[in-house]
Amino acid sequence: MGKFLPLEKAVKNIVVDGATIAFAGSGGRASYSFAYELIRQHIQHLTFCSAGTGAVILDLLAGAGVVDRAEIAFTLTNSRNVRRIIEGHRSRRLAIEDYSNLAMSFRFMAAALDLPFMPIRSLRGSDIERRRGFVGDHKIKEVMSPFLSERVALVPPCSPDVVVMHAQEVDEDGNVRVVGPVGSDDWTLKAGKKVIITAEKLIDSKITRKDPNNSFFPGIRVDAVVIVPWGAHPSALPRFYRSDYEFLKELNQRSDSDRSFRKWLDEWVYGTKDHASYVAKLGKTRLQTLKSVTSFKSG
Amino acid sequence: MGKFLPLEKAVKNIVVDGATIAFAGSGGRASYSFAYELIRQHIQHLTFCSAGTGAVILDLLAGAGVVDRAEIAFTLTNSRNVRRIIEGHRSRRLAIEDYSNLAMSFRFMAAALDLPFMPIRSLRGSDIERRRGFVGDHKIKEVMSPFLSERVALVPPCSPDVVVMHAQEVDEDGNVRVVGPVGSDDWTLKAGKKVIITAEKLIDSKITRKDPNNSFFPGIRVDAVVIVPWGAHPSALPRFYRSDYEFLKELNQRSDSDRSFRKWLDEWVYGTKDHASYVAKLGKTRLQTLKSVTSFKSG
Amino acid sequence: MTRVDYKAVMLIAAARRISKGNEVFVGMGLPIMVAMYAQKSHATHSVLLNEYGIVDPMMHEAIEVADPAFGERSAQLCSMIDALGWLLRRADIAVLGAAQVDRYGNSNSTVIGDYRKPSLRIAGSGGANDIASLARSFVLIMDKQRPGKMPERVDYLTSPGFLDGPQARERCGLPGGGPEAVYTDKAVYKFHPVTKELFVQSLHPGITLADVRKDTGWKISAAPKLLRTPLPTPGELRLLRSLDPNHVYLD
Amino acid sequence: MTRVDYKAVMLIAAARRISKGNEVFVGMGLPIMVAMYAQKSHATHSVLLNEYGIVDPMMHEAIEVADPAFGERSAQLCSMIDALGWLLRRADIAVLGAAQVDRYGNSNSTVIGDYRKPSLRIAGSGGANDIASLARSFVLIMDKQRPGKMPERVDYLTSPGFLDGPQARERCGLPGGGPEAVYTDKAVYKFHPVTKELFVQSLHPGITLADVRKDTGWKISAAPKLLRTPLPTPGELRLLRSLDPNHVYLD
Repeated sequence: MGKFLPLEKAVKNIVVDGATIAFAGSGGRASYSFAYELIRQHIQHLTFCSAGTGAVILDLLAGAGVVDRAEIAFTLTNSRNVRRIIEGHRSRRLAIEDYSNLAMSFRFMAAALDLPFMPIRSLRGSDIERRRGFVGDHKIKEVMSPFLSERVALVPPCSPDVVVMHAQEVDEDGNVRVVGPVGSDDWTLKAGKKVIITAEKLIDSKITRKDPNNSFFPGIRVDAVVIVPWGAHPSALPRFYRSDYEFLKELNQRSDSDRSFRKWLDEWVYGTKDHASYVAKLGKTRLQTLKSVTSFKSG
Repeated sequence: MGKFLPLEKAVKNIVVDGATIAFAGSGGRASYSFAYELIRQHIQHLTFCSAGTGAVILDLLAGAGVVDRAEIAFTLTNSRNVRRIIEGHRSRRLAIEDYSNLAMSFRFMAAALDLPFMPIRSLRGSDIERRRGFVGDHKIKEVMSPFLSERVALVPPCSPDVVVMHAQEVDEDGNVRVVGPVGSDDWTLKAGKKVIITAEKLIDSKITRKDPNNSFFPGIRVDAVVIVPWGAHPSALPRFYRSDYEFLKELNQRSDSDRSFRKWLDEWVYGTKDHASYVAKLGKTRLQTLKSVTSFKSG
Repeated sequence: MTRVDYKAVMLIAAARRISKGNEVFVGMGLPIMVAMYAQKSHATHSVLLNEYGIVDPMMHEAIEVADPAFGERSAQLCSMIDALGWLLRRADIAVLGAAQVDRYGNSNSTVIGDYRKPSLRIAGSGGANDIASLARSFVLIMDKQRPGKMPERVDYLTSPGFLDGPQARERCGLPGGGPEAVYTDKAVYKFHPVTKELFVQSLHPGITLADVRKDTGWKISAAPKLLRTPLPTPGELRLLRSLDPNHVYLD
Repeated sequence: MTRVDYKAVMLIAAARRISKGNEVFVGMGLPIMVAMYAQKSHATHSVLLNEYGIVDPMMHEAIEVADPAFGERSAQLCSMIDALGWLLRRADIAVLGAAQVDRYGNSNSTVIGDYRKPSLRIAGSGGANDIASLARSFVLIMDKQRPGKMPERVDYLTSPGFLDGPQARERCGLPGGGPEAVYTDKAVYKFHPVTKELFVQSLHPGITLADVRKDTGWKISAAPKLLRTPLPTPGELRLLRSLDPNHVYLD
């Protein structure tokens, strides 16, 4: 159980200013609790990498000044903090390198498998290929295939210093179990130099070992585990709770100016000393309405 | 249920002489029933491709004259038919192109993802790289990485015409569920131009859809399904039966000459008109002793 | 005379492209409504797929794009690489949303204006570039066709159509077949088989060719026999609206 | 005086390389006995991994290599690509079997004799080439050391040791650290840090340097302080044998 830490320690011990970070979590499972703690600790200059996950978290972290670079496939049309920065042409506050979801997935795969690159058949002919940001020349390269004479695009590995994901269950050895859509969460986790799991529930490894086909990620490659009830709120966590759309809507509305977003942060992040206080502030009535009915099988 | 066929039809409709074939099935799950039917129908000149699966099946099929080429990572030290052919220098009866398990896995992955090649960091410096068989020049190529100036080995895609696997469960839409070690079964299946599943048990799709994280392979990419009880015998099928070591031992002993192996085939394959007759010949007592106790969770 | 629900006209017109038993790879947003509607009306046994690895979800009503409830009762939850790299290539048709579409069917969902100093940051590719590059065939959905949304050249080429014209996709080695139609809230557009240029095939009820040309950044051609997009029947509209009771995608 | 069980001497000597908490990537066959023995004796909390994607199996006795019971009560069953491509690179040590080992620790598990007209077809690489290429460090186990099994150059180089000597792995871009020892039923061999040549470090009880040299295809050096491999204690032997009650690997 040596890798079990409080959230505060997990951030303090593992995340340094200037690190690259990815938030896995395709079917909900986004570790908002970890993102809030990054904000509380005033972590800065992170590069945010993503293959289809964490768009709202990016908006939060960019707005809070935690992230200033992103290697991603998308933001959201209603990413108000991101838009305010980009459309205000403050590229020093947030620089984006655009890829596609498959390209970022392949970049994580290449990193996990220690490969020098992955060939890819998309990207060609697009402005994703032509326009270069802070990754520059290394963004996408080309090679002539020695098998058939054809030009092939190659993307470089992307290995985040830290990858974080919220999981439904983790056992005492750190083995991770999830339910719901998975996207590129597996390759995102495998690409991480350090992997941190925040988990809703601690389970007995006897349960894991009865059904090893169902383990999503092995404990031997998890560097830190934090048990955080409601750790994915306001995202959904299948079998536990649904998305808190009201909360997300309010967050979005209050992200319409630096000043108003700062007040939201004061209230919900700086104003709560840890995730338990945040959950207490949400209140029992609200939490009760979020508990979900799901068709996903339990255990 | 249009893709549900009898075993005889599945072979007749899908496998043609000269095709390439792979048998997925890492944790048992080897479709011996399908291999026997290939022998019964006197299919010839198949190329056998494998990433770590089906070594005994290769020995059977090579001995029976069904397979005459193999792109594989290994045979078994006690592959008596293979050894008799190779050590007798009858390379026209069986030609082998040696790869490694990771290389064959990457070749299947490249085929599944329609990539022109996969980079690989093993193979270099070995006789696997130097010695070329029937795949020749295209076996492994090299390229200078445009990211860092380093030479990188590349392996080409391998897309078998037919991939076969025995599964514990399949639903009426052809969705496949398995239990036990999986090796490269997923990529082997995805690489197939046609996929045939022999399955121990038909289940209701309501069960599958309660737990879609547990579906191993989607029915929309399955071309034919055959329900074949004891379809993996003599290999194991976790949750159903264990390996029949006595049977395998007898098969191995009787593979010590062309003549003796031919007699074994006459008795067990040509002498049984289908898999049900084969199972009947095994007898209830024997089958009873093979039913297994397992720690793997059911359902 | 009642007001025409042009969004419905567009969605239902696009849904007609989908046939029984089709595998439909859906992009994020409105495309989901197109595929769901097709499945519930005429395209029985059609199967939805998306980039998050959701295979054949059994959806009865529209939900937010990122909601994991999407995956409930699906046949399989596979990986994004499986979905975009493997399943997509053999799907019958893909449906994509776009914020800008140009003369050659290239689409933009990244920025409006200069990339370095944009007036609007939209979203980015997500899987759209991969889908447009790799799908056998795809159609584009663009709501709210207005001046500037169909320029001669998109401000940022997120997802390839026919790029600069004939043979350009082949020169780039893009394996997919390219776009086959664009559906907006004013018209249906197809591509000329030789020039690969967009032309107007069908005008929605009450829309004139002049209305459409006002929005396009080049002199767009029209089919010799210009069609009129059928007005959805009350039954069709009822079905469409019943699929989005919470107004996630429809007003 | 009782007969020495040289196979046990070899396995137990190799097991000593494994420490508490180590992640041990095991090749097929005898390496499993080495790792299991280490885990049950001194290397508590060590974790076994294999190329079929079995992570931390809780094995109490040896079973056939391909038996899926191997995966029972494991922590995870992942894919072969995960295992060989990802887990392997960060494992502490790998253990591989071999049929032939040469001067530079290259090993052969494919054919004996001419590749095109071999006298013996053995097995092939399986994952051995990948493990020898990629593992941080690995050791080789070779049972039944006899003349011909340690030639100057292997008949077929299945799995790379130091290839032709110093810097050769680096020239080929092999990322793993290469072999660090060879354990046979006669002796323990290590590699000279500069020349990368195999030398005799320790002789098993009753074995002479002459015995060993008789088997080697070149004039093999010996450590200046040649050691004597310890004879396993009765307790050690009992533990080893208890792990293979069905004589899958031991006589």
